Amino acid sequence: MDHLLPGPKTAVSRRPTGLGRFGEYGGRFVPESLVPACAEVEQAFTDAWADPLFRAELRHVLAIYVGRPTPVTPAARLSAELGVNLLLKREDLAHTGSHKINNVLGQALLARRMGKRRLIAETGAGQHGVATATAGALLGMPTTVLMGERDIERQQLNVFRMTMLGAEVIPVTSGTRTLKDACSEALRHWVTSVEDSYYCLGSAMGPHPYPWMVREFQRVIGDEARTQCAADLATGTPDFVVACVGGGSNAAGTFAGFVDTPALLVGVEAAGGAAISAGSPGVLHGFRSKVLQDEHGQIAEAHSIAAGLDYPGVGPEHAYLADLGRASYVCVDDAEVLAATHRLARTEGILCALESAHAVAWVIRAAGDGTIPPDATVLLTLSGRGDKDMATLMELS
Amino acid sequence: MDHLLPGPKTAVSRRPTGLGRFGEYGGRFVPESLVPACAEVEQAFTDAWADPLFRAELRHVLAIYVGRPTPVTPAARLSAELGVNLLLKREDLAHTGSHKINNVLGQALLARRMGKRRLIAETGAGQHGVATATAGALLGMPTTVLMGERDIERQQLNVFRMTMLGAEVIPVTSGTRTLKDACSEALRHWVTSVEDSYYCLGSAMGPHPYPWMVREFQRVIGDEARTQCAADLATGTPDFVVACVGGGSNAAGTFAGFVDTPALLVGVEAAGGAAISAGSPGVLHGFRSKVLQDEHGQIAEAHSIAAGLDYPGVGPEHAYLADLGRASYVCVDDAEVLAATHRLARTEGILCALESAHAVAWVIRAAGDGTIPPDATVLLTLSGRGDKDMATLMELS
Amino acid sequence: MNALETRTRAARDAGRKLLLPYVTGGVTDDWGDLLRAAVDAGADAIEIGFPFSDPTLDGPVIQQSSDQALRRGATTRRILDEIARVAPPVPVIAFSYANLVLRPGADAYCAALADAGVGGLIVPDLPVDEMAPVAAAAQAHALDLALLAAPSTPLRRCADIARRSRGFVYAVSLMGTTGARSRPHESARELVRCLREETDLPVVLGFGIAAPGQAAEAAGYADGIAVGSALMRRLLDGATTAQLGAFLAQLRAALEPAG
Amino acid sequence: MNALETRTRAARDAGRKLLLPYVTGGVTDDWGDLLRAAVDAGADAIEIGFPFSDPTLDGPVIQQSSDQALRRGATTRRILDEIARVAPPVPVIAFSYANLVLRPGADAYCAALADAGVGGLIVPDLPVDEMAPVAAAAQAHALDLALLAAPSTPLRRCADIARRSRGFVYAVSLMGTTGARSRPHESARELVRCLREETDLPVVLGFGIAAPGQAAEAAGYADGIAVGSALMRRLLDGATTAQLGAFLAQLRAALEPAG
Ligand SMILES: Cc1ncc(COP(=O)(O)O)c(C=O)c1O
Ligand SMILES: Cc1ncc(COP(=O)(O)O)c(C=O)c1O
Repeated sequence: MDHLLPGPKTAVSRRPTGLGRFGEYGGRFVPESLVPACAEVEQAFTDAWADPLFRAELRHVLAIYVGRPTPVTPAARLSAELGVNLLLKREDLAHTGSHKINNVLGQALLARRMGKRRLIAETGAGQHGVATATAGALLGMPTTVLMGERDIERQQLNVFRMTMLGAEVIPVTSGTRTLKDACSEALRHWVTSVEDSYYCLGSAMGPHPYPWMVREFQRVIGDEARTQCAADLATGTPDFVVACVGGGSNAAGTFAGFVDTPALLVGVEAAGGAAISAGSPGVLHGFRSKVLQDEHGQIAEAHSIAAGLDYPGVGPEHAYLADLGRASYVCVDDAEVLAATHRLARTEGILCALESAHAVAWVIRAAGDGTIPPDATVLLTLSGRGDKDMATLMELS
Repeated sequence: MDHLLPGPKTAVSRRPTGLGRFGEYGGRFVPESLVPACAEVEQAFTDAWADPLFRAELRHVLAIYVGRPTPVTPAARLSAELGVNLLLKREDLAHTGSHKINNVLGQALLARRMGKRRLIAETGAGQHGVATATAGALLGMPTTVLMGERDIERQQLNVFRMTMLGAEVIPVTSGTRTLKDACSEALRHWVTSVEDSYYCLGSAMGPHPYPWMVREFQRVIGDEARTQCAADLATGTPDFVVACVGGGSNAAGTFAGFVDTPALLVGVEAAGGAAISAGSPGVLHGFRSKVLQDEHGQIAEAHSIAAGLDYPGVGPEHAYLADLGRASYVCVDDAEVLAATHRLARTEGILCALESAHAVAWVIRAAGDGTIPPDATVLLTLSGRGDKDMATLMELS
Repeated sequence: MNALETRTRAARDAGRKLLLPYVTGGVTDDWGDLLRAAVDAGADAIEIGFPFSDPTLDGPVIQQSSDQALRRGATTRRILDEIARVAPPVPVIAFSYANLVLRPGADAYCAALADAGVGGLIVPDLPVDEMAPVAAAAQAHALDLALLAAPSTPLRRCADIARRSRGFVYAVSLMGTTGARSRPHESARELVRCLREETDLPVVLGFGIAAPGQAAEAAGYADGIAVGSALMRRLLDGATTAQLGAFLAQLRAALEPAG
Repeated sequence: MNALETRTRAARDAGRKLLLPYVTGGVTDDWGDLLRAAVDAGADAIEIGFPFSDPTLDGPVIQQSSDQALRRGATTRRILDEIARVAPPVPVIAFSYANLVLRPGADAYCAALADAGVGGLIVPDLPVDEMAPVAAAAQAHALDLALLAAPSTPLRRCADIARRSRGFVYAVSLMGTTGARSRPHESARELVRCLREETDLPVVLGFGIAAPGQAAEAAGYADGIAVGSALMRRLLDGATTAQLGAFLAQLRAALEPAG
């Protein structure tokens, strides 16, 4: 591993400055038509987030509907094998099977507060689409999900799930017909319906205020984990905090709870979608960050066994934390991920999402090569469960 | 509905008498070879259950691994439509996706305490097999799952899941090659390996002490729900307590928390597997209860869209509660179940298991025909999530 | 003392080792002929299996023969009619399952058995603790309810089983289901020894005896043998009644004291 | 004042309605010819689309023409070379996306544009708040960075956009992507009115103008029109350059004051 920088820097800004800037990243690179809509969301979120009633309502829904707090499970047998003390923050136990629901419910409640009547979402593998359809059903808000035609073919189960939840799934036929085109189409769709529709974005990315807002809605992961670690660990905080990074929401939410502790923060990208490790600054889908692109500025396709990490960009806060050295970003390849998925299943009885297995794979590697010293405590956010990936895993075995 | 008898009867015996009798049901109808093994389990469980350390250990694992307590979610929109106050006890949020894990972890910890080194389990659709494989992985105990050959073909996903968790799945080729044959084969398998193997039975059935023990391990559902209702409801307890009944474990565990309250207890069977509504007293798989059988005493095959209710018998305590009139047993057909599954998805954003949807279907019917009076409070145990049923649902739509 | 036990005790007292072949009732068209052939080959009594849909104790062979019999329409009534028709000159023991007994009611069931000339009853999933109602019915109809003891049975329980068994005690040779094994388990000898200390009933060893050598070895310490799967295996594989009779005759020969 | 704005103001002041056709750079082999045809048909300036892999603002037609151009190997360099080669006698406006500008760097990008003779720049995903670095680079290279205003833009913001836009102000006729619509939204007229109160720059109406009737109606309140999807739709459907020129000529005619 190249670099793992220690400790907190007081310089880390917790809230974006100016027009949603995390350092030189972030911003609001959207068509003028959408600028007022983004500003409206920003205003509404700023108000809501300062309103104890809103936060109490969200907390309540997360408790009685999602099942929060999710536990922190010591991975006893894998820890023994690795010689480290591995703790799993169990987002796989959240309703709908991943952390995505935390963000979606926050945004859906916000949308209702704003008087919006419909929800729009983009989705790749369908996880965020299912989560949004779920929130739409719960709150009685008609939901439209934009999804690439190729992804619809590959993810029929999730398409069916969204339909069962009452959502309308609209195929996106442009470009590569995958997630990045669905993101573009969601913005386009939003333009035409901005009056009564709320765009419920699925990760800590997009135009300001989304990266900030989504992180805030996901910080419940990190805040809970911090409290849980404080209660359970002799040291109070873990030595390492690890999460997988697609758009970056579960990692951002996790890191938010530990950014002011001495914990080393590690984000794990897919080797085929490593915007931080292999990308360069660029503007995509409304924000500036690191993206995979060619020398002309055309966006590259990402490739990962984990559909949720199959995105050529990354949330701006991660690009910022990487530049700052406050968090380290690493990547693992598909083979390591498969091995880690099997290993966690056999040692802990947990079938995790392939996305989450990226974090596990890195811990296995890093414990092996000494990057994680013996007996160090590692908090790992297990962002989701693996049910959605069983077909993929079956094909590969 | 024929009969819904009110209130608690002091006559309800909470612990089986004599050789595991619930009234005239229960008992231990096993080959002599297994009698000592059953007695050993009985002794070990009696000891363990009286041991605060064992109970604390189980409570701890349920909290940090399974994610207990599971929440009680008010089904706000469906309640409004039905004119009743419907509360869902969310076993679908438990690790592995159903209540099965509560029992399995209890038994696996017991097996370890007994010094057993291997686990055996029967499974039909694979839910209990997956749960047992999970516990086996967690505790490092090799696990063998007996499963009918026909079920293996129909439930490839769960077979794969068990394999990933490190379990060995042995096809059962006798009889109808389904769950009931897997149950027989599990008993046979246990006979040959009783020295170092523990038979982890999947529902509140089988020879004594299983029906009692499994109920005790599942009573966490009812106990939690009772506390949660006491905190949330003006009335303190719900008017109705409803659960689906296959072998009867989730219902038994739920009812255990309310048997001494005025709540009306309702168990919902599948029309094609209604051992209580359509069966007669008989002995199967080691216990006496109501079973589906012909006039010669040959056991009939059950048929339900919900694999977990596809069993021709029912736990003895339910036969007892039915005779006593303390609980009422009703049944719903596949069409009602499908409609209920879709309706819950659209109104609450919850894709529940087809088994659990039986309970929902009955509430919908009973609220419609006045069996559940307006504004009555109904606690319903949502025993599992519907991910496993998506393929079935897709085929049917 | 009922007819079965009179017979088993008499044979034992005469130094004759008991041979108890098992035949699944209704497994073939001419299964009645096999009863006669068994008698001719030297059977001292015959166990007739009443096929059950869920035969928990049985291994693959008896499962298969039971399935076959059920598919061929076997019922308690039809099997009993055939037994009555053949009326073998040795005692017939019904090998049943608890649900087949309890469905018509223990009394009605035992009455029907007795009517057809059956002299004994084995219910493998009815351990001594659960036997009371069936034992009473059997007694009322002069049927011997024989009990099983297993290698896992604790000493005190062996005594109870031995005391309450009628006709003989069935010693299960190993921890397992019915079915042929290469050789009886070490524990078989030990189990028979324990039972002997508790009772003077004949002790018959069963489960897994498949060949003359095993029969001869068992004859060294038990009062006789039951043989089921080895016979049914041959039957399912297409052996003729004559061939099956010859196989039983071999076992009979192996049971005679050497020299 | 740069060349583009000088030209647009002059036309407006002369009472001539501006016609700004849009062509995706590199969409066909002979797209350069279309520039000439456009001029012949009466275009006052030409927007050249620089195809981007993820054209967030564009509707299906421009998405398709962009895809086609990219598949044909279009790059900023090649498109600029063709522009320089054709050197149309009216100003050329680059219609780009932020990432295409920022990847080489705003200054390098603007320099290359200016070198090729481009006079203006539109970056639809670069709202006024994010424009500063690009605006500075454009200014340095004498390029007019034209800004868009939309029906959703609040009044105060309209003023800001109008003040900071160069060349003209692009009034987006409706809430939607590029692409032909049956008729411009009611809000278009209102938006143009607001912009006029804030600036004396020409106001060009775009998005969804597809037919002479719409052009005529727009000419009633705006200083000109941009037409893209309607042209590209015909091109993708196989229209010849001559046919496309004829279509533009129709629009030109429709823009002339009636009578
Ligand atoms: C289980 C799971 N983990 C992680 C991700 C990646 O998203 P993010 O980086 O926003 O957490 C996804 C996206 O679909 C996911 O489903
Ligand atoms: C989700 C779910 N609910 C209910 C059942 C029925 O079992 P029981 O009646 O023991 O709760 C099953 C069995 O597989 C199940 O998977």
